[in-house]
Amino acid sequence: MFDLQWLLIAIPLASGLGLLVWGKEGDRFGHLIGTAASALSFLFGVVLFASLLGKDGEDRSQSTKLFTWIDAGSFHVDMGFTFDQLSGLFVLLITGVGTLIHVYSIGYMAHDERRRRFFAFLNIFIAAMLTLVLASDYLVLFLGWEGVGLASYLLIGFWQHKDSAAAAAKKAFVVNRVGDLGMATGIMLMFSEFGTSSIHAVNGAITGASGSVATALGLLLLLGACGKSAQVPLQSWLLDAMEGPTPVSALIHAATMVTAGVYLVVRSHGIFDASEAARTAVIVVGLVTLLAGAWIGCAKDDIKKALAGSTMSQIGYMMLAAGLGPAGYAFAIFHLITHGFFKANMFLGAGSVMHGMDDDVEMRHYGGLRTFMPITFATFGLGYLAIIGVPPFAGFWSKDKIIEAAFGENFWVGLGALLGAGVTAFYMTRLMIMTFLSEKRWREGVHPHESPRVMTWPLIGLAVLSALGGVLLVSNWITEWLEPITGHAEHEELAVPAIVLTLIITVVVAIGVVAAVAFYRREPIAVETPADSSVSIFARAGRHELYGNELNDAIVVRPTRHLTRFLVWFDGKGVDGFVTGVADRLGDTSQFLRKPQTGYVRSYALTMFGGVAVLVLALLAVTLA
Amino acid sequence: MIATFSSATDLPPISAPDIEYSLLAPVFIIAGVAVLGVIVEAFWPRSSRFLVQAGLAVVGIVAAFADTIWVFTDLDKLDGSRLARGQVAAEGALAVDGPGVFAWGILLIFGFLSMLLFAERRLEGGLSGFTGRAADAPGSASEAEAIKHRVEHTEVFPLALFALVGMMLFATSNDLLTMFVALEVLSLPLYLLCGLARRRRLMSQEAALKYFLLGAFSSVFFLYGIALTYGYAGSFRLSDIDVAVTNRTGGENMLLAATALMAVGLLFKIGAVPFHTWTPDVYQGAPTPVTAFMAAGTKAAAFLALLRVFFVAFGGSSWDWRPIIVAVAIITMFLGAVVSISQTDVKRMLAYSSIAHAGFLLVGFVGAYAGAKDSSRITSTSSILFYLTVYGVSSIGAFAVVTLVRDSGGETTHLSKWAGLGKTSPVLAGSFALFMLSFAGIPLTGGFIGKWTVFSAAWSGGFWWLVVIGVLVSALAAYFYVRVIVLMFFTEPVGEGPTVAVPSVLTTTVLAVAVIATLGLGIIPGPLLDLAQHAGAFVR
Amino acid sequence: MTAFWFLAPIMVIAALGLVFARKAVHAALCLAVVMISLAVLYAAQGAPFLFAVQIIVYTGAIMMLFLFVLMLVGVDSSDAVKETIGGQRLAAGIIGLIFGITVVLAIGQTVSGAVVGLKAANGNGNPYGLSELLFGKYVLAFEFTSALLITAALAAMVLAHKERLTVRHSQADIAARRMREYAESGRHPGPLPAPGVFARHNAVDTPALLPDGSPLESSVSDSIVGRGQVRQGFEDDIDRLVEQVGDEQPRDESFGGEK
Amino acid sequence: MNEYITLSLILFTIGSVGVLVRRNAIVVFMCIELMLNATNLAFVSFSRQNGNLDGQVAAFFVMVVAAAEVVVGLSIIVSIYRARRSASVDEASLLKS
Amino acid sequence: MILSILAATPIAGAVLLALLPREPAPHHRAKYVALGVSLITLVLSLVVMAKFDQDAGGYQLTEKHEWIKVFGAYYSLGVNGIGITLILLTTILTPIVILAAFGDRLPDPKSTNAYFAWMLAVEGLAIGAFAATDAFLFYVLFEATLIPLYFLIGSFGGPNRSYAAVKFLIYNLVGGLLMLASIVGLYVISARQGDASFLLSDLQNLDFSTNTERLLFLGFMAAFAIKAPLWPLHTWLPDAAGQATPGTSVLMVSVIDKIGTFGMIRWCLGLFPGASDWASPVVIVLAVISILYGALLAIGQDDIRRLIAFTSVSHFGFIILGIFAFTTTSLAGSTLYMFNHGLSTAALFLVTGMMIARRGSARISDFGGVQKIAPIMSGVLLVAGLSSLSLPGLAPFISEFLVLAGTFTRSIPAAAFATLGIVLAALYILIMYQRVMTGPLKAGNEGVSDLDHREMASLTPAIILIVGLGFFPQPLLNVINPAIDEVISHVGKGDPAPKTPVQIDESATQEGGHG
Repeated sequence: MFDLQWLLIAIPLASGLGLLVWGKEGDRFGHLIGTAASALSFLFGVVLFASLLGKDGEDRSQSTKLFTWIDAGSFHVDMGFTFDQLSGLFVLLITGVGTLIHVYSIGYMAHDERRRRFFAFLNIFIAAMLTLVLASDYLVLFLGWEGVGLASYLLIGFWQHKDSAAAAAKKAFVVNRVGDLGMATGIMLMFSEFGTSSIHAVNGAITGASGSVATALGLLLLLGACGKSAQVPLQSWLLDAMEGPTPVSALIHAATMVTAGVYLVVRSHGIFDASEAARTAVIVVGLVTLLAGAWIGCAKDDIKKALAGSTMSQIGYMMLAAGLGPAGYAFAIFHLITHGFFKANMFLGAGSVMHGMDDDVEMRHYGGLRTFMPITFATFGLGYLAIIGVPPFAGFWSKDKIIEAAFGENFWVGLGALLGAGVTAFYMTRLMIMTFLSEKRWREGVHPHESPRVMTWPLIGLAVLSALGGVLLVSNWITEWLEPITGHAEHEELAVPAIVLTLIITVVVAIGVVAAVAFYRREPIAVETPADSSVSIFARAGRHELYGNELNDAIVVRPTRHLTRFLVWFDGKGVDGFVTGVADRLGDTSQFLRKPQTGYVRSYALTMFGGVAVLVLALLAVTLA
Repeated sequence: MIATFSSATDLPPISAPDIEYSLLAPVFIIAGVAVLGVIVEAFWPRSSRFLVQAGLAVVGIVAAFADTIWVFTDLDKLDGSRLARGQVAAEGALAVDGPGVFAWGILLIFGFLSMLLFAERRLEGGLSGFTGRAADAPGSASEAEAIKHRVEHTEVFPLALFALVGMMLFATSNDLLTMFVALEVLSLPLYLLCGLARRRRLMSQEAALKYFLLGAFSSVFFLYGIALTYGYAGSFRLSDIDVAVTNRTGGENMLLAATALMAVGLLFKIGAVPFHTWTPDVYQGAPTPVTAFMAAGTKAAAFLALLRVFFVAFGGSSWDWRPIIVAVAIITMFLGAVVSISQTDVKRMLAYSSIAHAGFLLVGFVGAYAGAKDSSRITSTSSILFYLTVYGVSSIGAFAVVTLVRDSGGETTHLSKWAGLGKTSPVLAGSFALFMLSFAGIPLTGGFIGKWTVFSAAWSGGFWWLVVIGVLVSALAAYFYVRVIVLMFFTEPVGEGPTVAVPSVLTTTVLAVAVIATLGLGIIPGPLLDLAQHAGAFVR
Repeated sequence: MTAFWFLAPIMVIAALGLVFARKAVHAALCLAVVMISLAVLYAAQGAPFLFAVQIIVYTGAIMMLFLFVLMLVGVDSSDAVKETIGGQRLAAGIIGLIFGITVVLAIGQTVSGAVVGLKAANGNGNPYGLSELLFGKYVLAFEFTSALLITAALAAMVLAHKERLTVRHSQADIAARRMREYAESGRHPGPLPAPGVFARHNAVDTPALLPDGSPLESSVSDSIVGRGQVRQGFEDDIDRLVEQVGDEQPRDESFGGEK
Repeated sequence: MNEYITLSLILFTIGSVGVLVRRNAIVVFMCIELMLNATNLAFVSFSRQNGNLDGQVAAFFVMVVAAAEVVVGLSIIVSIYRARRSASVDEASLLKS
Repeated sequence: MILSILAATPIAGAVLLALLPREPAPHHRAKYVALGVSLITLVLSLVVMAKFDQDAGGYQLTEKHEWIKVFGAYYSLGVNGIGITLILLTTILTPIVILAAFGDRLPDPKSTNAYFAWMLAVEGLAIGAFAATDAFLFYVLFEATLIPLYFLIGSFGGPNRSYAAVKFLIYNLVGGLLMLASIVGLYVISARQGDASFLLSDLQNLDFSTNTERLLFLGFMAAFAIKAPLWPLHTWLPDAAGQATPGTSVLMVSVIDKIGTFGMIRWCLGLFPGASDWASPVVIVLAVISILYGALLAIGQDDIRRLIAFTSVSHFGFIILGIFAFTTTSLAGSTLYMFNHGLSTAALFLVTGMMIARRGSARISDFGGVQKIAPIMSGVLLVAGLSSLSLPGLAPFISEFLVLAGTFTRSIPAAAFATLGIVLAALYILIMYQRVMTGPLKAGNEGVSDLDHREMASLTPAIILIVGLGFFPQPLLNVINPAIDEVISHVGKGDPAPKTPVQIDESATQEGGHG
């Protein structure tokens, strides 16, 4: 049966391509077919996962080779897939959350004339993402990796008529390409080092290679992961990506695609296990992003961007966890899954809010929506509780474990993670207050209303998952399940008992909540965004995404532009100018050499006579000399 | 023929010279037909004289050509250090050898094609392209009268035949005295023919004067070179000179000066820099059929003479003259190619192109690769023979096209008038383009194979760097050839554009032959190359 | 050798004269001097036949041809003082000097080997020796000089000879025609009156005056009338004359240079 | 012998300079004749030097050629004179560059 | 014999077209004749492909006749895996181009016959050049392709076409003539060592002195580097492509320029392995410069056609890099790249050509928001563009990755710098797409209609192949591999072995699934 795992990919792919080619006749059923394809894939995924559950520990990695993809020279890559504990979880997450979002989109995109194409792109995304997680070879993984990038590009820029959307899409793709640079170079390094890019083989053989190779590979893969998962320094695209339709933000830029970097690190655990330096780099990146994302989340008034900042931050947690090595891999994946539930939930909730608010994303225009959108409020609230880590909701379990593991690694790392938890509580509370709880601030003519059922059912489903996601940790199921892949880690003894740490975390979270309440309930929230000059320097920096774009501009974009301009000039005047210059000089020479042809026969004779003299002299001179 | 006589003083009788008539028949046929033409000129009625003269010339050339083929196939094979065929004939005056007879063949072909152009009468309303009465001042009343009476100079045919016989002699002369006489035999009629254009007569006369004065000037240098050679070697016979040169009997300076001065005369005829100055003016001013004849024929004959003198007589001192000739070749190629870029007159442009081609030919010449006994490698001689054939046919074709592009004032040779020719008459423009491409040395044309052969001869002679210079210059030269194509095909015509006269079967034949030969020698050059290789080396 | 040292300076001076003489005729005479001197040198060097040919053919025929053409072209023609091409003379002089010095130094002083002399070659007499070569070794060249001569003849014919295109009328024909015309149209059979004979000006551009004082148009050459060069300004004289005579004569309105 | 050759060379050089500086076509042509004569002197001298008559034959041929050349040349000059009323070689400069 | 027929068919078609009388207005006959001939050629090429034994290696379907005995030149044809791949590319692209060119508005409407005749001539000559196994024959055909292209650019291009045509011709002629010098040298050396022969197999047995080999190599390389075009010899390409019709550009960039890179493999590596090795550091540096330089310049272009031309400069850089890295992987990648680049550039040129024809301008800044009114066109442009930026899943990715991976084993810096090209590629394609297709509809673009059926029919095969070969390149690679192995073994530089080789555990990857 596992031989048929390619069907997981093939079903949405076929559906997506078919919908694209189908043409206008498909508009009526397109969304249904798309949703059905996703659901079918999910069902098949469940079946496969179930049968995996029924197997022994050793048999739980099921590989299949579909065909030889590339066999050229000494380079050999099979189009092969592996369904194992890790990818199984991902399959369920992707197809499960994906299907819910498909359903949601039926409603959300109902009035878009290009809905069929939207579903086609979603299906292609599902297929690519599944390729990414099922791949048994880094190059196949790269295929999926770029495939999700493409889908992301298409979906961010789905509303192409908006310049901002098109620009954001391009930016996302290009920044991702920078990450891909690392990924591609990493694969080349594998090939030159090991002669193969099979994930299994590389991770198995890494111990035999020199440490610098492992470090190099780790850093290169980390670069790739940074691009895809919007980690510092390649984080700038994610906030812009919110230009895409909200279901896209939920599925791609919250639940699944952006977590691919974490998946990559966990999948390449062999490499990271072999290099302390690479792991440290991962931790640093994760920690920095964690704090940066939280910071940005505090300052943004755009609900989707605030959530995006939060996403950055949460992925920072996952990265941090992944960087901790065997001690953290499982928790990274655990947090990834719970985050997938509650963040998708909240994004969809935000979409529902926007749906009711005529696509307004400015939280300062919201307020008091809880009465108008009760279901959205309720589900969003569950997500909220989950993300800030209120027991017993999903986020509590996963984040707690990560902070714990971080303290196990290094006190300062743990402290950073702890601080992040507090800030998370602050900005999420702020978001809740500004959106649902405070006085209403919307303008005339806006009639907030609850979304249709096709949109609220997925919200409810995800809310339930957000609330109950913690069950995966029951009796450490998730760690044990993943242990064959991530390896076993001895539990490190902390300076304080785990329960004390949990309490501390809870207290910090509470402080964050209280601070937000104190800050935003004290006085009414201004409808107009305060000018940059009137807010604190921290808020200003957060609004400007910590000046990441400006930094990119200064370091990369503008120099490139200047270089390009210079090269265009150089090509015209220098390279081509040399050629045309030679041609011009020849023309001048030609004109010059015409001159002696005066038409006077005597001057011709003079030339001849001169020639005679030269010839005679030369012959005599050359020979006699 | 020359009767022995015994005089009162008891001088020994002079024995009659031994002349191989059968071997020399082609030369005698042409000479005979030329003389016959003069007689016809005197006695045949004016009304049909033109046709008779033209027919006589063509028939004579065809007959001579047929005989040439027979002579060529019948040449004795000589066993020497390298393959050679033929023998020294006419008391040692002529060397009827492979290259020489091959040259006869191509000269006769050039002559044949040129005679067809000479005989073309469709273009000037039933009159030939030559002036009706050269003695009339241009623009005078008597000139108008001559036109009214439709008189024509039919002497051009015998004159051209004399020039042709001069060329044939020049190509096969085995002693310097005969070579000098042949040089004059070929030059004098051409001086004259240059001045006989029907249109733009002032220019034509000017061309004749320039050609004559400069030609005489150069031939004096040639002559002094002969004198010095004689002083050095004591003989005019090339083989005797060779012996003297090889033995180095002293008087080095005299030999070197002689070499230089002889080179002057020969380089003048082939139009090499710095003895090229006459070429553009004369090519432009002369009647176009004459230009065609001159461009193809003179160059071929002069090159054969150059090869013969320098390979046979001065072969022993080749290390002395080769550096100088290399310099001349480079300058010639370069100047010809560069100056033609800025030309605005088709005929002048073709003249500069002919200078550039002289340079390429000299590249093959300085290789001085004479071949080895058991190798079929291209030699300098065979490469030049092939190149001359291709160049000659193509340039006759090109000049034939020039005769057809006209406006009210006759041929319109200003390049700007040629704009858009490809649109109005694609066939004509296409064939001209083909000749241009052949000149540029684009593959699948004869010009390419020609370039290839001369370059390979140069490389065989050790001048690989000259080959590199050569190819770079040919790229340069290609520039102006493609410019003409641009003009004809890619440019909109100015005003009404040129009119293209409908030629008679004569010019059409010339064009067809030239096109077929240019293409054919590009695609299947094998047979002609084999012939050229078969010709072997010069006999001594 | 005496002859040489005597003649050589003369020849060089004459040659220089060829270069520097203003008048073409002087140049021609200088050349003749060189040629005749050369003939002597030929004789001195064992070439009696060439001596004769040089005098007879070269000096006698070729030089005369030159002079003849000079006369034809205008014997007085001389080069303008001003040089049209800038630097031509200077350059010619310099190159000439370089060339001359080079060859004189390189060749003129290095002719080596004993002089064999022509005793043996002229054993049977110089003409015999020459003819032996001419009709032996060089017979082909000799034969083909005929082509040169024919070409020369053709050249002269083509370039200088104007073939008559209309029938030539004999004197009798002309006389008969004139009388016929006189009979038919009354055209005067005799020659036209000469211009200016009876006028105060007897130049060709002044019409003759009839006895009645009126000018006779036909006395002026057609070409002068055509060029509008008929002498004017004498009408006033006639008017004055008429006034003086006091005789009213109708004037020919159509007369005048503007005609 | 050297002196004859030297004389010949001097005459030859003077002739060639004459060709360059004279403008009357006929005089230019006469200068060429001077050069021919100089050459003939060389032929005759070398003939004596070498002890064979080939040089004299050459001189003879040169005379014949010169005769023919003169006829042709003068005809051309005359015909140009007819058209332009000038025998200056500088006037004939329509064809250039 | 089949190869001769294959090459002769389009030539015969060209002659036929030239002889057909010119027609008034719609000129359908010439178009259909041309299309028919090109389709027949395609079928013939498939027959050739079928006859070709993939596993046998070496030159197959050979034929040999003496041509010019004195030169030792033979009419000698034969294909190996590389040659047949490129022949296939030629025969596939020509019908596509001809079909797409049905709608081209020519400066002189009477010249339709000539337009298509020249195209067929290009096809025939290109096939000949790819099949020639005699250096002289190759050279002749290589140079002869200049003429039809010269006329195609000069007669049928934009307003500045004659400048572009002359530049194209002279530039290429300079290279070609330098190669001629080398050809002459080969002859002389060959004749010195026995009977002259230009047969590839004979030439490979010649003994060269080191310097001679290097000089001869430089002559060949000059021609190919200009043709390919390698920085800094590239400036003719943007001008030519900027003026030519889209069909001409495709034939020029996708087919004829491939003769350059093809020539490097067959002739430079084949005849002068030592010299190629000697020159490889410099060539690799130039190739890397080409990659980055071409990409950066493409970013800076406002003319779409010039942009595509510069992307090609960049891509040719990859191809050349792969060739001179001397590994089986990179060389196979380069060969595949030639095929893939041909397809993707063809699609790009053709679809932008249709766009430009509708808009009447090639300036990117004149476009905007076209996606809204021409979604299919925009989709095709996107796919073509993505293939140009080597998106995985599309054909060029595989070849580009093979080139880079192969190069990496030979020179890490070269591969690293070259990899930067993939970021720049994303920039130039996406910036162009963004400015042309997205955003609000810009004034002046209202007349840009979507693709019609004919145009779709012409583009579909290219798109299908681009996508299909992205997932299933193996059929082509199977053909290419044996030839590549021969080339590399001839060069004598084996692949660098992996430092920590992994025994690929077949059972782990393959059998595990059946457990």
